[in-house]
Amino acid sequence: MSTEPLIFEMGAPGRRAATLLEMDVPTRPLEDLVPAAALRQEDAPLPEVSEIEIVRHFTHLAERNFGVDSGFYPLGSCTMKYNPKLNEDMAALPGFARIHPLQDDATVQGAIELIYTLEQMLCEIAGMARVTVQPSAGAHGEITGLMIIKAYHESRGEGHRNVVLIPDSAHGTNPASATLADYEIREIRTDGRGGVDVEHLRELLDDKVAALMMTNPNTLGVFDENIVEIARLVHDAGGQLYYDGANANAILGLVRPGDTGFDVVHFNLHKTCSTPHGGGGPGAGPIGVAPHLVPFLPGPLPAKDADGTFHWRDAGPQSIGRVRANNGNFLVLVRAYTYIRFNGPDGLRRVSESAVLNANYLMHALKDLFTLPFDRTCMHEFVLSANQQKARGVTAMDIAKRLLDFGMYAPTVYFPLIVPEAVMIEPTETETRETLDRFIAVMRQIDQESRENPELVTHAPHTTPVGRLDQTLAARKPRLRWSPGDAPRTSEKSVPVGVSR
Amino acid sequence: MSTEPLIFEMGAPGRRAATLLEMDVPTRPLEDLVPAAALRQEDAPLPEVSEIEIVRHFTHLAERNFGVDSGFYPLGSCTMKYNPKLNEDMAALPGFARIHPLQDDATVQGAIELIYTLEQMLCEIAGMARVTVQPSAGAHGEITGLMIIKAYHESRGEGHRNVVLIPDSAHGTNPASATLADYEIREIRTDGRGGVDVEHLRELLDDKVAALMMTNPNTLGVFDENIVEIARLVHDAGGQLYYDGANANAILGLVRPGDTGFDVVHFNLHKTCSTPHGGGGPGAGPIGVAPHLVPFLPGPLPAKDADGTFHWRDAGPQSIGRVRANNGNFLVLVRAYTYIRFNGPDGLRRVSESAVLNANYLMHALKDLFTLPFDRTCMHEFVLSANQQKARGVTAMDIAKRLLDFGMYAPTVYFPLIVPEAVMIEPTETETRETLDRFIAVMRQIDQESRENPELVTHAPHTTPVGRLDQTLAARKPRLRWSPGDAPRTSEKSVPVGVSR
Amino acid sequence: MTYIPNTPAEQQAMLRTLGAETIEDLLGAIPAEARLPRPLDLPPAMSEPALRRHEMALAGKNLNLDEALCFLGAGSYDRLVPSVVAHLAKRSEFLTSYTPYQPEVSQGMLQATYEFQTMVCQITGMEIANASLYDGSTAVVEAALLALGPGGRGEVLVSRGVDPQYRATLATYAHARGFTLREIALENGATSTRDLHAHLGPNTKAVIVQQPNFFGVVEDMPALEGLAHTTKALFVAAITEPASLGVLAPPGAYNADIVAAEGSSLGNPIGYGGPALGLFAAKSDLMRRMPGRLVGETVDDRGQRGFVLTLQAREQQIRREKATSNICTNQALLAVFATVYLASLGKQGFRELGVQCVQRAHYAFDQLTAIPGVEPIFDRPFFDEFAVKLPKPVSKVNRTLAKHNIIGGYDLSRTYPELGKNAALFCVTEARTRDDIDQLVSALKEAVQ
Amino acid sequence: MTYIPNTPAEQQAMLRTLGAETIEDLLGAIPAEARLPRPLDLPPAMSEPALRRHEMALAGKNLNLDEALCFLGAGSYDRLVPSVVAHLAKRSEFLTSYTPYQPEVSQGMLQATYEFQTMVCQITGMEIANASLYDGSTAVVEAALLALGPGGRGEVLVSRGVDPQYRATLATYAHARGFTLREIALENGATSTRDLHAHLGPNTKAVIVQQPNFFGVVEDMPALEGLAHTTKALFVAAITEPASLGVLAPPGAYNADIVAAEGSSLGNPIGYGGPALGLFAAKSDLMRRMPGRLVGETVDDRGQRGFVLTLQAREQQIRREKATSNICTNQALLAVFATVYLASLGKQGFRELGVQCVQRAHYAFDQLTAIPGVEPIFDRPFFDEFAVKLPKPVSKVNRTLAKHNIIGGYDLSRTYPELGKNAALFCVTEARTRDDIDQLVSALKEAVQ
Ligand SMILES: Cc1ncc(COP(=O)(O)O)c(C=O)c1O
Ligand SMILES: Cc1ncc(COP(=O)(O)O)c(C=O)c1O
Repeated sequence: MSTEPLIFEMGAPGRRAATLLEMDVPTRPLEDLVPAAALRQEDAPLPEVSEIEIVRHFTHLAERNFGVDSGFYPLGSCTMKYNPKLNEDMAALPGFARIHPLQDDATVQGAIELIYTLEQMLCEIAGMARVTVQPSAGAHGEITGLMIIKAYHESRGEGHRNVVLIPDSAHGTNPASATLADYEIREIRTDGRGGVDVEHLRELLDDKVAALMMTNPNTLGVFDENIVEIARLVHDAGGQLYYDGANANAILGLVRPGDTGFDVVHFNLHKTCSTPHGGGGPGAGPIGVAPHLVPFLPGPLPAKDADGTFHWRDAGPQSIGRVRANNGNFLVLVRAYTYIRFNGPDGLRRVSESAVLNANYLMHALKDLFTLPFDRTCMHEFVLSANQQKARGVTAMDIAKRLLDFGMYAPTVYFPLIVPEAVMIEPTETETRETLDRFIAVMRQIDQESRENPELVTHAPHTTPVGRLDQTLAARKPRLRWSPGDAPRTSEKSVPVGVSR
Repeated sequence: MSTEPLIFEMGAPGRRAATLLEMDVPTRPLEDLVPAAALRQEDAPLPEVSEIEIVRHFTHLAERNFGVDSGFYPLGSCTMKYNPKLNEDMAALPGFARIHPLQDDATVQGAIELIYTLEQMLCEIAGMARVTVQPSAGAHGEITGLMIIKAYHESRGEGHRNVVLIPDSAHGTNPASATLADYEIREIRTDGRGGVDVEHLRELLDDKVAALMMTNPNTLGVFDENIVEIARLVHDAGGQLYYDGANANAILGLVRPGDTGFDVVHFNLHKTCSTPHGGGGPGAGPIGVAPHLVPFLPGPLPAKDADGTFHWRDAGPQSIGRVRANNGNFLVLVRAYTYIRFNGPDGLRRVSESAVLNANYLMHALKDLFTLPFDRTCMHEFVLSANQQKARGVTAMDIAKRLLDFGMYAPTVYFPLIVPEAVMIEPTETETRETLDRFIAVMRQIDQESRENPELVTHAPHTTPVGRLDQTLAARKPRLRWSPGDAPRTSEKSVPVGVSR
Repeated sequence: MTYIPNTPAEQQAMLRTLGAETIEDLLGAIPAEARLPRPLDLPPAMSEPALRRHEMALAGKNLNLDEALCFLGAGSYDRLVPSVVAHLAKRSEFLTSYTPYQPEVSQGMLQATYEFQTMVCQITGMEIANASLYDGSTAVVEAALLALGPGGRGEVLVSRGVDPQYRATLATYAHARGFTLREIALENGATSTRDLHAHLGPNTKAVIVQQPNFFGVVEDMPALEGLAHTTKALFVAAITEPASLGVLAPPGAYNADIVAAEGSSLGNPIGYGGPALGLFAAKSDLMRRMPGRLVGETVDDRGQRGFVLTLQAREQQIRREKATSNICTNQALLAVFATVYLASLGKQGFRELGVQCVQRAHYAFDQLTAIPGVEPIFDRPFFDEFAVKLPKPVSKVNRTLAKHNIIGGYDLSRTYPELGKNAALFCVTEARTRDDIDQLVSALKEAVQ
Repeated sequence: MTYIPNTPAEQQAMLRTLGAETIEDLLGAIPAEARLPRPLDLPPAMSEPALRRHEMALAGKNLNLDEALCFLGAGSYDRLVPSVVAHLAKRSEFLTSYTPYQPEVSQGMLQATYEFQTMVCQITGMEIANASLYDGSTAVVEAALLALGPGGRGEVLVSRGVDPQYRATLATYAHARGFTLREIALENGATSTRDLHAHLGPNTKAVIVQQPNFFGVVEDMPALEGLAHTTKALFVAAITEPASLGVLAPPGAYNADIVAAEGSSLGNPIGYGGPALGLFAAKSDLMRRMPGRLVGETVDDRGQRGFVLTLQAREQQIRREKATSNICTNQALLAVFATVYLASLGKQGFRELGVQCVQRAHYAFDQLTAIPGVEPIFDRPFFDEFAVKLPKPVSKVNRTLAKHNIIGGYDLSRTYPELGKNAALFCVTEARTRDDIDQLVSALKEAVQ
């Protein structure tokens, strides 16, 4: 496939696509309405292209992109499960997609009801007292939760608590969010079974500790057996327990974070509740809190009146305040609502059970050839180390690239940081056994190649529209936008591959 | 790209996707409701597949298909212009897509109004007295028109007229339709300028002749200069003149078939009015007739009452009767209506003018290397002969296949039948100059290849998901459906190409 | 207001390369007297947003099936369609492609069509099926034409239980093509074997019976088939409600020669009746006489499986006046919709579809006929439609129902005047819940008071 | 009711290969006391069609902008979106992909994002832009944080003309992060240069002004910028109505350091305010301190141009607690919508968009203020929103308008109590025709009687 030009390299002066309404009001010279100094001097140099050019361009771009609908997407930590088409149709209903966030409550009863019900359902799933759907994604939920924890401590005169404990296996957003909430971070070691090192935790706990942030199962796919004790320890030290819900796909209907002692939980609806990830977003990161933290939630919150009507109610005086404009990523919430109502309680439980089964099935079939740092059953995902392959000159990254040649996306690599040459695999419950078997076969073949023909792997991918990209050049001499006169970056190596196109 | 399995080769017993409503009415054993003998003994052996398998399968199939949105589609006679997305959105409105054809007129006023207005607009475009939108496609329009002509002759006691004249350049549906209407066919030769040989026409005209069917511009892309005389001759002989509107994209706002003497006109809305062709259909083939033929139109026809309401009115006693159930391909009509209203009178004229310009632009740039059987300006399309290339061992078909390697669809080849090694090119008005220039460059390159490296062309395509297909095997040992136990047809040559996938 | 990308300035430059000054210079072949000397008298161009508003207003004048409860069938069915269907079938690679004349870049459509042909065989129990025809009515016409053979003379018998619109269409073609069409009478709502027997003769080329018939009645197809096949006639099963095949014996099981059906309710929008989807399946010995396109499996020059349009020698583009049919553009995209839909239901779901229709319709039948003055007209087994006599003219009753946002039954008085003014045909598909039906019952009670 | 393909029987077989009998055997790591001993107390599963009906009913309870004439803006805009936008942006290859961590199979998203970054620069006149942030309000927060630098101490000045929701969000973060937030007063509806001057100091890290401001008023940005840059503070332009950039001077032209904007009205559904699209553009010297993802151009090992996520060392996945922001999931798909939308308008259309908004809003302003008792509040140039004083409380007036299916102006009384109970902010975008406006005028006349 040839490369696709930038849209700025297409078109011609005077071309255009969209038409606006015919001008039907009397007009006056712009300068009579707005001071000339405030007016734009030159039109924004947007492309001048026709509709057919736009359609073909973005169709070509789409063809150069791989989604869950294109094939297996075992990207650990990301829960790339099948995104139901029903969810899309519901989110596109004009009654949801075409309402203004500031309309009178009386004219958006259906929207508030949906949010209200979703909150209730999320409370039940997480075992929490109250949920807010305001946060836009997981990381936004994290900072919101930490701000709530901070407000809580302050309300108790413990504003001095300025430390957040984070396991070394944690996702990068956890420490980044803690910094953003003006906390210092103390990192906890992972123990020999892949869980929090309880001894180390004990050492780190003191009266500066505001909270411990953790996922469970954690990023190794391991359920922390000591969770109840950990919770006790943190609470005894006056800290709060924050649950990073990115891995909640493993626990639906099996474990409720609230029941195991967590005080704040965030959801990644775009992972657990199968709203599509859109090439990076949007998501939605509602958080649930235990009863003692409810007063600190951002507002407004939806309420149901005795007469069955719904309205937004302002948050109380202890609220941290809003964390964004309007009421959350509503159209993502619609998808999540649809997903939960479709599955029901038994369905959700089967989701997690099946996710666990699929992960163990893969892990079992691969652990003879790849190193398994913690040899125990996993939850919905697991981490392998490619250190044996590395010894043969084939890295985790090489394996990832080679997988692309087989029409699959790659697992997450080099994360979590504590596993060398980490290959983090999350098959999700929506994959067929045949797909898992094919993945196993391909992984075994790549291992074989790493012995017999390592170059095949280290030079992969071979069948993708572009080959490996020069990350160093991109970062050293950043080119972050097109400018007039820019010639495409190409290298001397540039020769047509195979038959011209 | 590997081949995609058949859906029957996927799945597993017990898998399924769609869910129906929960059963909420009391049920009785089926045998109590329907005699056992009338019941199905074994379930239809449809696939058992999950939703994700379906989604990926049809996504993969779509990736293996080329449409106008994928690139240039210069398929002569087919008018593969850009299909506006607005049309799709309008056709999907629940008020159009979700109405039942037998609803009371009072509850479908908008639908009848749309059809009524569309008929009026088509009358004006074609210069005819009345239109019916019942026919489902061009060929359906043809048979409908011929049945009307037959009824007309019969009404005048001229039922003996059993001959239809058809130029040798005509599309295959013309003679096929004439046979279907129980006519004999007499073929008229093409003259040295690509038009109807008027002398031959004179010879063939007699009192057996019911009609002359022709396109204008014809399939050579040539406007018949003698059209007025031809019309006079046919009418003088008591015949009727039928206009095959497949090429109407050349004449909008420039020429009206009715004004040049045609008695019946069909439209291919899926060509001229840019409704997408859907991989072969659906289309819509409304026909317009001159005043004397109105009584013979199929019914019902839409009418507007004095009070502004719309309703369906039965056809009169002379009507040929209906030619299909319900009222035509309504959702295609919605798209055509949208297209005409968007363009307006000036826009439509510009459509045809631009189609003519684009065609002449291409023809001009290619006629030095490819033989132009009739060297005169063309209308919206033109026909080249690849006889020079053929002499070098490269056929029209080879050229067509080679074009596919450049990310373009191929022109129509071997049609019209009267041009040896015909290559029939219709760029349409919606292509950019850049695209036309690229097509020219590629065609010139292929000519070059036919001199320097003919094998490259005769073995093309090289970059498509499959190579040239064995048509003989398909027809000799037809396999028209999958059956349990069928192994895919593959040949010994079958070896993975390049890197495995 | 244009989809023409090239600007006037670019067009001017293009003209110059042709040695022309204006586009008029290219139009010299058109005699002046043929030219339209004025602009077309059409409404002026509209911008996209203005047009969208205009059409939303037009569409808003129609009572749609998302707003109203539909109990109208009679050949078109309010069917539940899973969301996946349109998402996949409307992909632009399918939507904007032409007939797959270049198979190397059209494997998607070709394979989908091959799967469609297979599924049509699977649900009908027939050996082969084509890639689609315009609609059910013209599929029945094509069945008659195939049975009549080249020349097209002979007699076709059609049951009065066949959809009146289909019979009307047949009659139109019969007149033009010159074959004889005779109607077989009904007895108690089903095709009369006696009358069929009386009409059968050496000249009979086809016997066409609809299953379930227009009244929803389940015909005794084996008996009718047996009778028909006492002659050389082909036995044609017409089907307007393909959901019935989930539970009723498939035509293959009762030895039908041809199945001609309306398939649009398999996953396509009801769309005011069009575009529709003609299904055509047959015994394999009719293969080389089939109308319409056929996709077949083959191999490519690399040894891979692939699909092509095949047996084109039957078709107009090759055989011209000797073609088995004049069809060219067919209903390909609707076939893709149907394929995704049927895959989505699958083996279990397709059966369940049939079961739900039967059960819901019978519940409705029981509830409606329990209303005083509402009487069943026929005493026959039925699928998801049934005829009842109301105490008032159907048109009046329907007007009352409409006030409750209910689309009432089909008024049989125009097409079956022998049943009087008060005969209605109700349809209850899998889309109607118990609550929907109960709403109909109570509204009807009010309407007949 | 499941999206799990494997049947229980298959799962059983899979368990066997693991040497397990039930899935419970795999869950041994979970301590019994942590297990939920009962089923979740959630509504039972619903079939797809039942759920569709349920949600259509819910959606039907909302008055949507296809049914009503909207004169409400205040940060969210009823914008005309061409049909192409959703058709392309919703393609499943975009929709169902993750953050493009494997660029070789993600060139589509990466290139589209690169084009997005470029277009954001083109409309804002800035040098660089990122791949998106959550929304306009959090983009403003990120701008403040960038200006504050690591450690995050210092003072941020924000004009009272900035969207009240944005200011509230800023206040939340200011408290947690520990920086000082001060509000600059307004004079006659525009940011007071006097008050700004009074607040500026050595500790001022950022000055945030919205253009046009919350009242639609066109601020004198060069003057404010000049003042701000007398200190070391960064000058941040907040934008909630990006259509204004079609006619108003871009922030690059008045030397803004950072632009933080709400971009969802560029082609995305208004969707009750979410998902939204935070735009973030800056001067290039801020490149390595930018929050959010950045796509850059590079070459592949075959010498072809390609695109990658770059400068990731700023981000949480690499830098963890030292990252410039905690953002991970962003609003990528909305950026694709915006890119297609802006391409579709193009150079001419984008200007025309701005022109139409200005002209329509001024027509409405003239008509409304001609109604006795309806008075302009400020005497300032405005873009497509303007504040007027009504003779009655806004909430009352809006209730009357609602009866005419008109969504009235924003009630300023809660967020700007200093304006009294009768102050309304009307918005008139390019989507409102003269007839729409005339309808508002006549309904308003009735309402204020
Ligand atoms: C374990 C973990 N925590 C937190 C996050 C952050 O969530 P989001 O991307 O929604 O901000 C992620 C996302 O990748 C994650 O995997
Ligand atoms: C010249 C001509 N006439 C008639 C037809 C038949 O039209 P349709 O395919 O709509 O039946 C075509 C279609 O290809 C055509 O090109």
